[in-house]
Amino acid sequence: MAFREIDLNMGPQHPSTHGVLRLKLAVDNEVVLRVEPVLGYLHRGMEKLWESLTYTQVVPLTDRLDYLASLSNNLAYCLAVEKLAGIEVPRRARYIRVILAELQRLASHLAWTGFMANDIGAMSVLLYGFEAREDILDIFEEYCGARLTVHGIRIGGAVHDLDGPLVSRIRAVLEKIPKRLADIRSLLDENRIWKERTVGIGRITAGEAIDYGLTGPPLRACGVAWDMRKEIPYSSYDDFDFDVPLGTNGDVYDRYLVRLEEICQSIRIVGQALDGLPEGEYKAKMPRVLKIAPAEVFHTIEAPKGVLGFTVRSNGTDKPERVKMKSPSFINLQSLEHMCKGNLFSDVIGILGSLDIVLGEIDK
Amino acid sequence: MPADRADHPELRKALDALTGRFGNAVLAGAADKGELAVRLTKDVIVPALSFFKDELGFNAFEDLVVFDNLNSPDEGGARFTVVYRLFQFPGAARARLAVEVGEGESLPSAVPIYRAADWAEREAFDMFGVPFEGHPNLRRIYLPDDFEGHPLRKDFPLAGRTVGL
Amino acid sequence: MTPFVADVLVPVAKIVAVILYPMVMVVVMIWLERRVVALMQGRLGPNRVGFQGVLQPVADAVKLFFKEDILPRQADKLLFNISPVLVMASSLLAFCFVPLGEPIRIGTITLTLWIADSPVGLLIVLGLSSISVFGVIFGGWASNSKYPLMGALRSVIQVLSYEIPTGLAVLTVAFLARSMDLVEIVRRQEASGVWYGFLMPVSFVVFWISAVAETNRAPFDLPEAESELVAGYHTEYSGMKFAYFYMAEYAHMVLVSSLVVILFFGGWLPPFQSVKALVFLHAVPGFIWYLIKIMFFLYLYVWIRATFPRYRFDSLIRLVWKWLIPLALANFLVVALVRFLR
Amino acid sequence: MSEPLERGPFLLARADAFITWAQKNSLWPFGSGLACCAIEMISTAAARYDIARFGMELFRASPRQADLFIVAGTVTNKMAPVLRRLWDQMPDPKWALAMGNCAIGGGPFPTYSVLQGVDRIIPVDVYVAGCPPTPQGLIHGLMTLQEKVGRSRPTKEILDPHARRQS
Repeated sequence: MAFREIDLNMGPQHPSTHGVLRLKLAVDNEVVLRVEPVLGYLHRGMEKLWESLTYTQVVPLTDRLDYLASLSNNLAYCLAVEKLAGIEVPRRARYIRVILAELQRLASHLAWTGFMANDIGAMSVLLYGFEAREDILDIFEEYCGARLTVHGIRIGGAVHDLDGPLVSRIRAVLEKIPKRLADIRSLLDENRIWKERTVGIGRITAGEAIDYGLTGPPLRACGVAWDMRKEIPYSSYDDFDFDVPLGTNGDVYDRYLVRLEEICQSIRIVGQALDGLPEGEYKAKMPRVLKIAPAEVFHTIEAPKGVLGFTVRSNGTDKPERVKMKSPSFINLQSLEHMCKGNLFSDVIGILGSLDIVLGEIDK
Repeated sequence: MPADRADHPELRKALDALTGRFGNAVLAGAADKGELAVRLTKDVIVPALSFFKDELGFNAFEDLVVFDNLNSPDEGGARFTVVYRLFQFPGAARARLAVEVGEGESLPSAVPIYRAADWAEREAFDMFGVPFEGHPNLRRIYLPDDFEGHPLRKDFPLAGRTVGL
Repeated sequence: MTPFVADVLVPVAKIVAVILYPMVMVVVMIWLERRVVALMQGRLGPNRVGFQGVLQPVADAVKLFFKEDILPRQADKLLFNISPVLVMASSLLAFCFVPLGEPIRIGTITLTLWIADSPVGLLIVLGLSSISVFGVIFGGWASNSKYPLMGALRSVIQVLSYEIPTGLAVLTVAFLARSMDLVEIVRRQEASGVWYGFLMPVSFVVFWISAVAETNRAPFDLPEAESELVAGYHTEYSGMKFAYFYMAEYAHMVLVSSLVVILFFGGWLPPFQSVKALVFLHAVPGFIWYLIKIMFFLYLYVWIRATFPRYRFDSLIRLVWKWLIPLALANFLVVALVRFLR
Repeated sequence: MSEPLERGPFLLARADAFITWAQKNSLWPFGSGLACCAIEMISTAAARYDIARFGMELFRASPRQADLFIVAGTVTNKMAPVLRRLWDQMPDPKWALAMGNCAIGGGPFPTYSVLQGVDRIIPVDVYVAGCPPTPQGLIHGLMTLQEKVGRSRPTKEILDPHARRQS
C-alpha cells in the first residue's frame, strides 16, 4: 500500500539537528525521499566582521566558529597569518600548540560520542562523554581561564607557558581517559541495537566521498588515509609518531570507531609532546601592531571535524582585506542527502550525528 | 607562460601541460611550495577544471573564494576575483585557479565537474552576487530570500542597510 | 458486619484505594526513575524538594495543574480532549482487577484486596491495557500535526505486533493454571510450589520484552522518541493533559510489573516457600513481598532505559515477527505437549 | 488598589506560596540551543553541574510542555521569527532567560544579520552575562529566576487573566 508523500520540516528547532539547522525532508511514511538542508539560522556575518578588525582581534572570534573545538580554529587562523607575515614560531610554542590542539580534539570527539549516542537513544553515554570532557576543560580553565571559547593560541605562539603543575595535571587526565573510554565502548561497541542502528547506515564509497569534498573522520571511515597532519605537516606534527585510524565500510559505525581510535592516537601525541617539550620561548617576538604587505595565503589543518582552512589576504594595513574560512562541517554536510536517500527517518538523525557538524562553522 | 620558480617537478610539468592545452587563456602561472597557481580567462574555467580533475589528478575541490577588488584593484582590474582551490590526494599538491569577473557578469558553474562546489557557489552568490550559470539550485544559502544586497561586498555596511527588528 | 459498612463504606474505601495506590506508586516511580537514572549516569538527580527530592513529582504535578491548557486551533477538539482521559482511565480501571493479596480476615469480616474478581480477570486486564493505546493513537491523530501523527502511526504498528507474543505468553500461564482468574493463578503457583517464571522462563522473557514494548519504554520508546519525533504523540499537549499522558505511562508500567509478578513470580507469595529453613520469610506480610517484587521490575525498567540505545522502527518489527512470535509459538507448543503428556 | 489589598487575603497568599513552590522547583527548560552557549547549557545538565538537583533536567523538546526558555546563543534575524513563534507556543506561566552576551545584546557581532538582543522579541526575566557563561553562572541565573518565581502572584493571574500580560 502506497502512502502519500509528506513534507516534514526538521528544525530549525529540533532536538537532534545539533543547533539551528533546518532539514526539509520529503518522506513516504518513514522512508526518506529527499533531504534539503536549509542553512543560515546562525549566520552571524563573521567574515564581514573580520574585515573591520585587526589581525589579533580576529582570533577570539574564531573561537566561536566551531565552538566544540575552539583551539583548532585559533591554530588554523594563526598559522595562516604567521605564514602571511613570515613569523617564525619557536619550537616550544609549536609543541604547546600541538598539546592544546590534540586535547581539543579529545574534547571534541568525546562530546561527539555523547551527542551521537544520545541521538540514537543511549542517553547515559552523553553523560559519560561529557564527564570525560569536563576533565579536559579543567585543563583549559587552568591554562587560561576559559572553558569553551578558550582563545589559547595567539598569533606568534600561545598565551601562556606550560608550567610543571599543569603538565602533571595533563598527564593525570590522560591516564583517566582510556578507562572512561572503555566504559563507553563496553556499552556500545558490541551492543546489538547500536550495531543495527549504525552498521551499513549512511554508506559512502571512497570515490564519492572525495567527490563530495568529505574530509576528516567520515572520509577516513571510507579507508582514505587523508590526514593533513601527515599530508602537509604543520606545527611540528612531523616530530610525532602516530597512526591515522582508518575504517573500511564508510558507514556510521566506522566513523564511530575511527573517532574513538583517534582519541587514543591523540593521547599518544600529547604524551610524546609532553615528554619532548623543548626549552625556549612560548611565543615569538611580535611587533606591537601587525601590518602585513599585500599578499594572500591559504593554510589548512586537520581539525577534529575535518580539514579546516583559512584564506587570508592582506592589504598593507593592520586589518585583513579578506579572511575566508573553509569549514569542514559546511562541506561535509553537503553529502547528507546522498547518504540519507532511501533510508528511514530515524537514520537521518544517526547519519547527521555521525557527520559531527557544528552550526557555528557552517553558518559562520 | 613561464613560471618563476619550481620546486615540484610534477607541478612544473602540469603547468606546462596546462599552458600547452589552453595557450593564451593562461594569463599567469607559477608552481611554488607544492602549490600550482594559475590565472585564467573566465571562458576556459570549466574545461580547465575538468583538465585538472581528469588529467592532472586534482580530485578534491577544497574551496571557492571570492575577493572584492573595490578598494585594492587587482591586476585585471575587474570587480571580483574568484579563486578555486583544488587538492590532489594522494600527492598533497594544491592548485589555485583564479579568474576575474566584472560586476553583473556570470561564471559557468563547476558543479558538473566537482559536486563539492555546489554550496560553495551558492555561498559566493549569496555573499557577493556572483551568479553561476548552470548551477542546479542557485539560491541564497545563508540569508533570507528577501534580503537586499550582498553583504561581503566592500560597499555593504557592516551593520546592514536596513535596521533589523 | 452492618449492611452499611459492607455495602457502602468498604466499596467506597476500595474505590479510593484503587485510585490512590497507583497514584502513589506513580509518584514513587517517577522519583525513583529520575534518581536512579541520575545515579547510573554519575549525577545526583532531584534532591531539593522534600527529603532527597521525594516531593519532586508532586511539585511537577502541581505546576502542570496550573499551566495554561492549549488547544491547538487545527486539532480535533473532541478526540484531543478525551484521549488523555482514555489513557489514564484505562490504566486505572485495570487496577480494579489486579489483586493485592489474599483476602484478610478481621474478626468476622472478610476483606478482599481487589475490587472485582472476575474468572477472566487476565483477559480484562490485557484488554484494558490495550485500550490505552487508542488514547495514544487518537491523541496523535487529533493533534493534526506531523510529528504526533508519525508517533501515533508507530504506536499502532508497535502495539499490533506486540499484542501477539503477549497473548501467546499469557496463554501458557492460563494453560498451566487452568484459570484466567488472577487470584487463582497465584494460588496455583502456591500449590505447585514453583513459580511459573522458573517453570517457563521463555514465556516470562517473551512477556517481559513485549510488556516493555507495549508501555512505550526504552529501548522501544519509538512513538515518543525525543531525538526523532520531538515529543512524539504528545508533542502538542500541554499542562494537565500532558500530565495525564506522563502519569499514565508510569501507571501502565506499574500495572505491567504487577502482572509479571502475578503471572510469573507468585504474586504476594514469599520466596523459597518449600525450604523449611526459610519459613520465617512467611512472617513478612504478603503485600510487602508483592511490593518488593513489583519494585524490582520497575527498577529493571529504569535500568534498561539507562543502558540501551533505541531500536529503529524496522528492526523493532523484525524482532517481534522473526524472533518473538516464533519463539512464543514454539514455547506454547512445548508447554501444551508437556501438559498433554502429564 | 491600596497597599494592604494588593498583598491579598491570607488564603490566597498561602495558595500563592504553594503554587510558586511547585513552579520554581519544577522549571522544565525548553531544549533550545542556538550557538556556543548551548554547549555550556548541556554541560550544566551533565554530570558535573547537574541541574537535575533543582528538578530542571527534563529538557522538553516540545515548547508546549516547557516553562523556561533559555535563549542560549546568538539570535540571528533569520532565526528571530522562529524563536518568537516557539515562545508563543509555550503555555503560561512561562519565563525566559537570556544566556550569554549574544542573547543579551548581540555580543561581539554588531553585524547585518544578528539580532541585537533577544529582549527585542520576547520578554526576558533573567540575563546571564558571559561569552559563554560558565555553568556556575547559569546555575546562579536559574536560582535568581527561582527567587523571582517565588515572588510572583499566580492566584492574581488566575483571577485576572490579563494581569500577567499587563505587568
